[in-house]
Amino acid sequence: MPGSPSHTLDLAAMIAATMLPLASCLVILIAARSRPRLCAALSIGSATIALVCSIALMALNSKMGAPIQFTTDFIASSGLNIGFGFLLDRLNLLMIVVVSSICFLVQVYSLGYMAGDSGFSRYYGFMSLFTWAMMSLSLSASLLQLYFFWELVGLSSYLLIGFWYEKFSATQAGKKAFIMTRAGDTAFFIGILVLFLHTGDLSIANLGSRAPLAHLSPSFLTLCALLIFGGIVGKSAQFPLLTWLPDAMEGPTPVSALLHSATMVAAGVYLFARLFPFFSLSAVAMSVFLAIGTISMLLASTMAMVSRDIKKVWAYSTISQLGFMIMALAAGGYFAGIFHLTTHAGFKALLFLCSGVFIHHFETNDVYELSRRGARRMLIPMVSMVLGAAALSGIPPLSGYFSKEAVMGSLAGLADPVWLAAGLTGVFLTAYYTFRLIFILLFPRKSEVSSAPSHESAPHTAPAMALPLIILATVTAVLGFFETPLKHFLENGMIPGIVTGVRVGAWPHMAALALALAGVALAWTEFGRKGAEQIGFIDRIPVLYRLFSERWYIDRFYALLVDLVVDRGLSRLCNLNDRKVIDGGIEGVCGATVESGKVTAVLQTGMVQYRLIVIFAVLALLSLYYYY
Amino acid sequence: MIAPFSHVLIVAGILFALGAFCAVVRRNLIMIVLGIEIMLNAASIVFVAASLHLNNLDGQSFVLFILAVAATEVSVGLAIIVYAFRRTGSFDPRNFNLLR
Amino acid sequence: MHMEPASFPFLSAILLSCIAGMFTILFIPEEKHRLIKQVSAVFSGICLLLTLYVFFAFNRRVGGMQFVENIPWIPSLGISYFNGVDGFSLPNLLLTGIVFFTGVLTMWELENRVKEYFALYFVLVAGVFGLFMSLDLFFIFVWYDVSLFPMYLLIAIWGTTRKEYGAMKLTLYLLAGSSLILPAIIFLWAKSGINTFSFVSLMHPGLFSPADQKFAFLLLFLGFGILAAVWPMHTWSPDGHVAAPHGVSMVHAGVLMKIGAFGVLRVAIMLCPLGWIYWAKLMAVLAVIGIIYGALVGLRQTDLKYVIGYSSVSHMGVVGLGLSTVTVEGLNGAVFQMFAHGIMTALLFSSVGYIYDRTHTKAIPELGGLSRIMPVASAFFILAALAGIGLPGLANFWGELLVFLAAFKVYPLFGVIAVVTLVVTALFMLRVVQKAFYGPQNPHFAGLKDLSPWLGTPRAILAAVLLILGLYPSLLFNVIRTASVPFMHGLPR
Amino acid sequence: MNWITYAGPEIFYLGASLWFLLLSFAPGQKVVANGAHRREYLSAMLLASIGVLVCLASVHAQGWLFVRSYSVDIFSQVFKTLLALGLFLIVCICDRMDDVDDNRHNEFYFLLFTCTLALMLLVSAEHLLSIYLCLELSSYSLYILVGLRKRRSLGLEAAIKYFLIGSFASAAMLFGMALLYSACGTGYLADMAKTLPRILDSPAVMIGLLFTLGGFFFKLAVFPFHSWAPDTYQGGSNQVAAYIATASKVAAIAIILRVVASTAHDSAYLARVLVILSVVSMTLGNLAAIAQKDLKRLLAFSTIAHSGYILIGILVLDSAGYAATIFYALALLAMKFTAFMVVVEVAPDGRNLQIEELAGLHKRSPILALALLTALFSLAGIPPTVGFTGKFLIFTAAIQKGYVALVIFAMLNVVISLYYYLLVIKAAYLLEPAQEMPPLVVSFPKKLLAGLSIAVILFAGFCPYWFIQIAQAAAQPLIWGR
Amino acid sequence: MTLYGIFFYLISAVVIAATAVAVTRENLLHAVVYLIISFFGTAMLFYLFGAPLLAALEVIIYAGAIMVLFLFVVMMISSRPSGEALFPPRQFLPAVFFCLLYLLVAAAMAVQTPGLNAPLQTLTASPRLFATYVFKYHWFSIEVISMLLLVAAIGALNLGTAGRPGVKKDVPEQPEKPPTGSNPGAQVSGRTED
Repeated sequence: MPGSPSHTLDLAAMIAATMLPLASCLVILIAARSRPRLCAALSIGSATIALVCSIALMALNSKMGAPIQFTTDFIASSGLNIGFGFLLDRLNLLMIVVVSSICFLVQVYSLGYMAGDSGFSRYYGFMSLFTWAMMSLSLSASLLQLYFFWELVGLSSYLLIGFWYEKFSATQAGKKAFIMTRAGDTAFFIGILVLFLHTGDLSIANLGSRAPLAHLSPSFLTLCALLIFGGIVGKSAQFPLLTWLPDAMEGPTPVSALLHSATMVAAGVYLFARLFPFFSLSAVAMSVFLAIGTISMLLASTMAMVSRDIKKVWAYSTISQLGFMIMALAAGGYFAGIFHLTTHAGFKALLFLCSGVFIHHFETNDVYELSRRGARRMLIPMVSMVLGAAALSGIPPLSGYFSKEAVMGSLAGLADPVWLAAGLTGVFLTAYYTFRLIFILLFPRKSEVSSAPSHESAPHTAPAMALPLIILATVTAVLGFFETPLKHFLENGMIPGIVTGVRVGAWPHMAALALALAGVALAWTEFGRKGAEQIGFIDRIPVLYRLFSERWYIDRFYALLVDLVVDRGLSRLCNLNDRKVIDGGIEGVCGATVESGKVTAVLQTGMVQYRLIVIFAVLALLSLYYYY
Repeated sequence: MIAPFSHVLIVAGILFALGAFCAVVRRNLIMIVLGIEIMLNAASIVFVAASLHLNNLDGQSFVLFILAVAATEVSVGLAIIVYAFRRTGSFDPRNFNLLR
Repeated sequence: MHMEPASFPFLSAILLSCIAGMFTILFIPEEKHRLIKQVSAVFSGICLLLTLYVFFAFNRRVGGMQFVENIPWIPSLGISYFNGVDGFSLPNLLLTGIVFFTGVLTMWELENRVKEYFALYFVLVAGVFGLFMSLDLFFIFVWYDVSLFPMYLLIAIWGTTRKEYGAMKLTLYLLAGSSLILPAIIFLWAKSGINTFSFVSLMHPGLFSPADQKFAFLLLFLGFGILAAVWPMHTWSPDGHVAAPHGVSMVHAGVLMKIGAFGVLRVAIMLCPLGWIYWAKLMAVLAVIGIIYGALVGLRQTDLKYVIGYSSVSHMGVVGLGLSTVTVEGLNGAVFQMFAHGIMTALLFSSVGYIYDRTHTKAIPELGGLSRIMPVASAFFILAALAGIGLPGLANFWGELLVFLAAFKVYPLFGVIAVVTLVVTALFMLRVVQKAFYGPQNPHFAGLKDLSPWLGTPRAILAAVLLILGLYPSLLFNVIRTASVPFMHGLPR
Repeated sequence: MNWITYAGPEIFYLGASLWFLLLSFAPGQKVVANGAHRREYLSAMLLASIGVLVCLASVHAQGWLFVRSYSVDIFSQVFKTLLALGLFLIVCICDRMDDVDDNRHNEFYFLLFTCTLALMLLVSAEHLLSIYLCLELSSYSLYILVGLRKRRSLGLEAAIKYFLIGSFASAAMLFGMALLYSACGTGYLADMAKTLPRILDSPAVMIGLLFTLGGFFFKLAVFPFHSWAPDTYQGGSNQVAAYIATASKVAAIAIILRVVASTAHDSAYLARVLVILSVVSMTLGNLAAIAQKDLKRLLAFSTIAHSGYILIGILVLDSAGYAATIFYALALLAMKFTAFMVVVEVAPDGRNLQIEELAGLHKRSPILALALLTALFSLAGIPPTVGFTGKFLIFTAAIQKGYVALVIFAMLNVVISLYYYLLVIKAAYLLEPAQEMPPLVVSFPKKLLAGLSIAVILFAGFCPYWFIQIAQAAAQPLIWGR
Repeated sequence: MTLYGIFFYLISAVVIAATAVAVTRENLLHAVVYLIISFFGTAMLFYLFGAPLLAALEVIIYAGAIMVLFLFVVMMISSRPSGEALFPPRQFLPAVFFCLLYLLVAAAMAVQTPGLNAPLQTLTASPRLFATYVFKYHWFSIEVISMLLLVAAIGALNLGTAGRPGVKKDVPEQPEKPPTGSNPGAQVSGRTED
């Protein structure tokens, strides 16, 4: 473990960044439940220290070469040592900066949003628990430690989704989220165990370098990759396990902004990037990942087109953007995936926070209702909402455009053109549903305007909520131009030999931009224009409309699966077996002995001479037995 | 030479079986005690024959005491049975089943 | 097998303080409830301190048997009062000490027949302590049955739903188990040739022929398996849990089921290794069925204690799976899981007990919104439920990690089934938490008050142990390792 | 005159019984409340306690009397002490005997002392004739004791059944002895021990031995001969039932051990027969006891079950088995006496106690409830008690000889037996009486006796070292005689 | 086949016939008389087997005292025949079956046992010789038999009568019928004392 002076400083910074949120969480939950102000201070203080440390780390190690690692043996039980500790390299640095900044901003924002809520201190307790788990996850050195915090992140999302536990739908959503991510985690856990049994060592640094894994059989590698990808599917709500994210919107909006858009769901993509060298060893696995990424991207965007709830639209769009990132990474675009992750974290958090302001003020999620109530009159959130939407759909000057270009570039590099086509349709749909929402908000239909007088002064947004919006808006605007320095920063940290996306002609970028604008235009014709009656082209086809609003019947399938197979099927069977077969059998045996007891008892009360017969008979039989 | 000892055993065996038969079959308490008397008698025949066969007097002394035991058995047995008859008015063993 | 005689007979001191506690309680007049409770708290505290001292004074480097006491008891049969502690029995001893102390504190609000309750409670725990520390097969059996007969009275007199049925069923099951163990122990004693019951000398490899080992192992596994709630013989434990008062069901689920698993480990596995290797497959199959079965049936239960009962069956299945893998990790994981499950179930039962005392109902549909009314009590339950799911950061995760690791090495299919069951366990645990603690507030529970600090301490201790072991498991692994590595090393292949 | 020193106990008990005979002739004693009983009771207590001392004094007597038909050795002396102790304990619970006619107390004590004398003679008898006669003397005195009950209809019916089955069995035994005598040529057990090994497996010897053992099995209440026990326990008065359950059981064990040890060294046939009888009587006793409502009848069936366990100890046919059986005899004495003491105390007017009537015992008198609990757990064989150690020793002896299946079967019977013992304990500790029962007034000596018996059961169970030594010493003469 | 042999078979035939007839008599009186004949036959057998004193005692005690007592009791009770089947089938069939089984075994045993089929010589044990033997070797048994006769006398005395006159009435009769229903304490009044 390198002990040079600069490293001890890094180590100290990393420990501070991770352990302080844990300390504040424990203090808040155990001791300071009754004093909300102190809890908020503690939590935000630890978040700022985490942000400062990560920025300091970024500054100190911006030119670092090999990754720095500090590990101790955690359980040395006979020949199997699972090391725990910190790993620092370029990917981590970027990740902790993104995570800590978004955490800090959301916690400041929640001061305004959650003001006056009865569980205020509990909220900040869970927030610092999440910060600790996410920071440690990004810095963990071994796969098992990553899994350890992976689950803790799942726990904090369960607690935060079900924050208003008096609402049945909130607890139901929390439970659904936990179970689904848990299903993914079991695949991840099995992958880790299988990997550990065959390679004997779980440290991420070794997995990153290609040398030791070359000797393993390709089929085993694919199996491991697929299993670990199960975890990513669970956490980042990809194709089979995506329905929990829209329901997770039951939680408070800052939680949706922080967890379910920027950081937690991005953990899956971070893991993909982390094990990118390992995954790229098996081409089969990469193609499977590509397929799943594409399907979830397309599905989610179709669902977003019909949804009326503002938060649900952004949730669907998160799933589709994550699909984009997975597609980019699966296509070999290591930098493209990571860059899109960072930009997406920025503008998606912005979008959520803006909608948070609207919901906080107008107490409703429905887009049409919001627009009728005159949401557009709130200046800052509306402007930043438009800015974020533009970035999301990839309008040039904003960061979204650059990251989407990088993704399209990596897709183009693939031999099979179908992925690029899917990507482009995705871009078109993204632009369409984003601006559908914007136009609904901007141009409320007079006819259904509520009786509230329109001349009322523009509702005032609290400064605590406005400040993060402004910061995030500037970041989304500016981040696009940092593409090349970021590319250098990430790429030369990589181990040479990983193909980083071959340079391809400019036409895919042009096509993407054209499609984005076409999407905006279609949204304008259907929603923006004066006479448009704000009904999407999908709504006109009832079959499709129901298909998309029912989330392609995935939810119904899962409900059916749990209810029929598990609840009504297996467990009723086992319960019956328990009561009837096992208990029945043993009760039967005991009943039989008691009954035979009654019979023998009656036998004993016979007449005297029967007893004499018995004596004589037994003596005769026993003497006969002699000859036997 | 009187007879092989095994013949005596067979005779005594028959007597013993008859005694047991009488004790078990007859529906009368007195006949049960009578049956037991017959069994004791059969045993004493075997004892006397064995004492002759083995040429030692233990067998005969056994019979002397069997007579005494038979006497006690009859006296105690009949005392109980007579008293039972005076209380319940019957010798039939069937109606002595109060104890469940 | 390295033996270290004890300077001061600590182990007998633990036993003595239990028995002395019982006698002092017997001589206190019945109506002084408070005094009886204080005396029992003091004595159980002494026991806890002694076990803690033994735990921390255990020499991790040397390992083997420590704190050994050996007094010949019946020389003609080779029976001796032979106590000692090694890596396997030490965690269980500590577990008993903790559960004992917290069990006494949980029953602080008992009102009817307090004297008899605590006297019988002390006898029960003395039996359990005796079993964990004795190295003589005869005394293992004697202490096993000593802990059996107070169980009937404790459940039958102070129990809740269907108490007589539950008590009778439990006692007969456990005695049926002992009726398989005693012949096996005597069989081993007879077959060993050396006229001794002492476990250490019987452990000499090559003493028993493979056929004897197979036969003895089967008997011992079935006998102790009944107590460890191995699959087909598990139906007594949920009924027993539901019927027992929560102080007793803490000891019952927390410790008594560990006696079964510990018995299998100590007597069956260490004395008949060839039998173990031969029957390992059967053990694994039963264990996995137990895991799946416990979780699935737990889904259907509407009574809070039944849910915990069936989750215990599922967790003991994990322990069984660990033991059946014939690997070092398996043993380490199993013993750790025994400890972790013991603490978790004790916490679950103590919080259910508190809720039952206040709301007088255990049916989940009737409960609701308790988190609002008694946040601290429900927080403890939720923490224990999360530990039950095997969430990292809490003790159960490490036990299950090692067991699944070993299971994957030996029986990959069973390993997959066991890991998938974690999802089902999560489903029914969270369903309980959601119905009972979250959701709309039940109107007529409004006036109930939360945990007082004094009643909170036992649950806080248990929660703290769960957290400490969750964050720093090698505290226990270093101890277990000192026994499992030499044993597996010496295993004849 | 060496026989005076050897036959000390016998002479003492002869004198004691004659003393009670004289008392019964005492003219014209009016019935004074229970004043008259006081005098008999006190003299009985005095004589019984001196008897125990005399037996203890003569424990180390050694030698042959009456021309080799009466052997006095450690085996017989240990059993004499046990019998004397049994008698003393029974007399202790005879203080408020309302169940025997007021003017018959003297006859009661006379018969009691005579029966004890007979059993002591039986234990030392070495000749078939003396065994037969001592057995008859003890049986007849018991028939009459059972008959002496104020509730005539019960006492009479029990006496009839006991008498008929008893005399039938003794007739069969006599026939068996005749066959045995004719086949072996001698009446003395010692000589038989020498001649038998040669001719052991001829049919006459085996069937003769079987019929002879039949008589003793009647005394022990083993399977075919057990049917008298339930009715006699229920019919006879509580004290007589207690005496039959303890003293006559112990003597039966002694005489079977002596006969089996000297005649059937390792005859496979006899071992198989004993296995069959023990299995059937265990199962029959335990099953029938489940459905019992009357407490004494339940204890009768549990005695039949215990005779099954004792047979396991005997069928092992070697010194370990005999020592275990002797220890079991001691255990049986202690356990059965405590159980019957509780029956006597809870039903002072001597009525037959139903199990329901035990309700609320833990409130009415905790010490009695605890005594009942300890006795029943010891009968069931739960470890810290002497019952378990007895069973454990028997099972070790049996498994050493390879009877593993039999031991597992016996243990399953223990499970069944725990079921009905728990029903009784449930009645005592759980059930609340229908109407409020008056609290039991238990005199201090009785409480002391209950506490002492609990202490003995637990102490002998937990550290049985000395008692096992005694049992092993007592088993030596059986082997040495061969 | 000597004279004694013929004599032996003749007498044993008589004894067996007399006992068989005694067992099957309906009227008790006839049964007892036939039994007395069979005991006389046994006495003759004893004499044949060289035990003259025993033969005499047999006649005096068995045929004399015991059978006379039976006669006396039967005459006193003079119970009219109960009209039921002499041999109730439920008892008759198993009894016959097991008696025959037993006979089969006894016969096989008598034949197979090596030492038993030696012929018996004619010897007689004079009463003097017999008496000295008994009192020398078995005087312990005499003590015991005397105690037994004493106990029998007292037993007959106590059981036979309801006790000495002037004793107060017995405790009201409480035959312990199992308490019906749930009230354990209720006393069910049984038959009144006759």
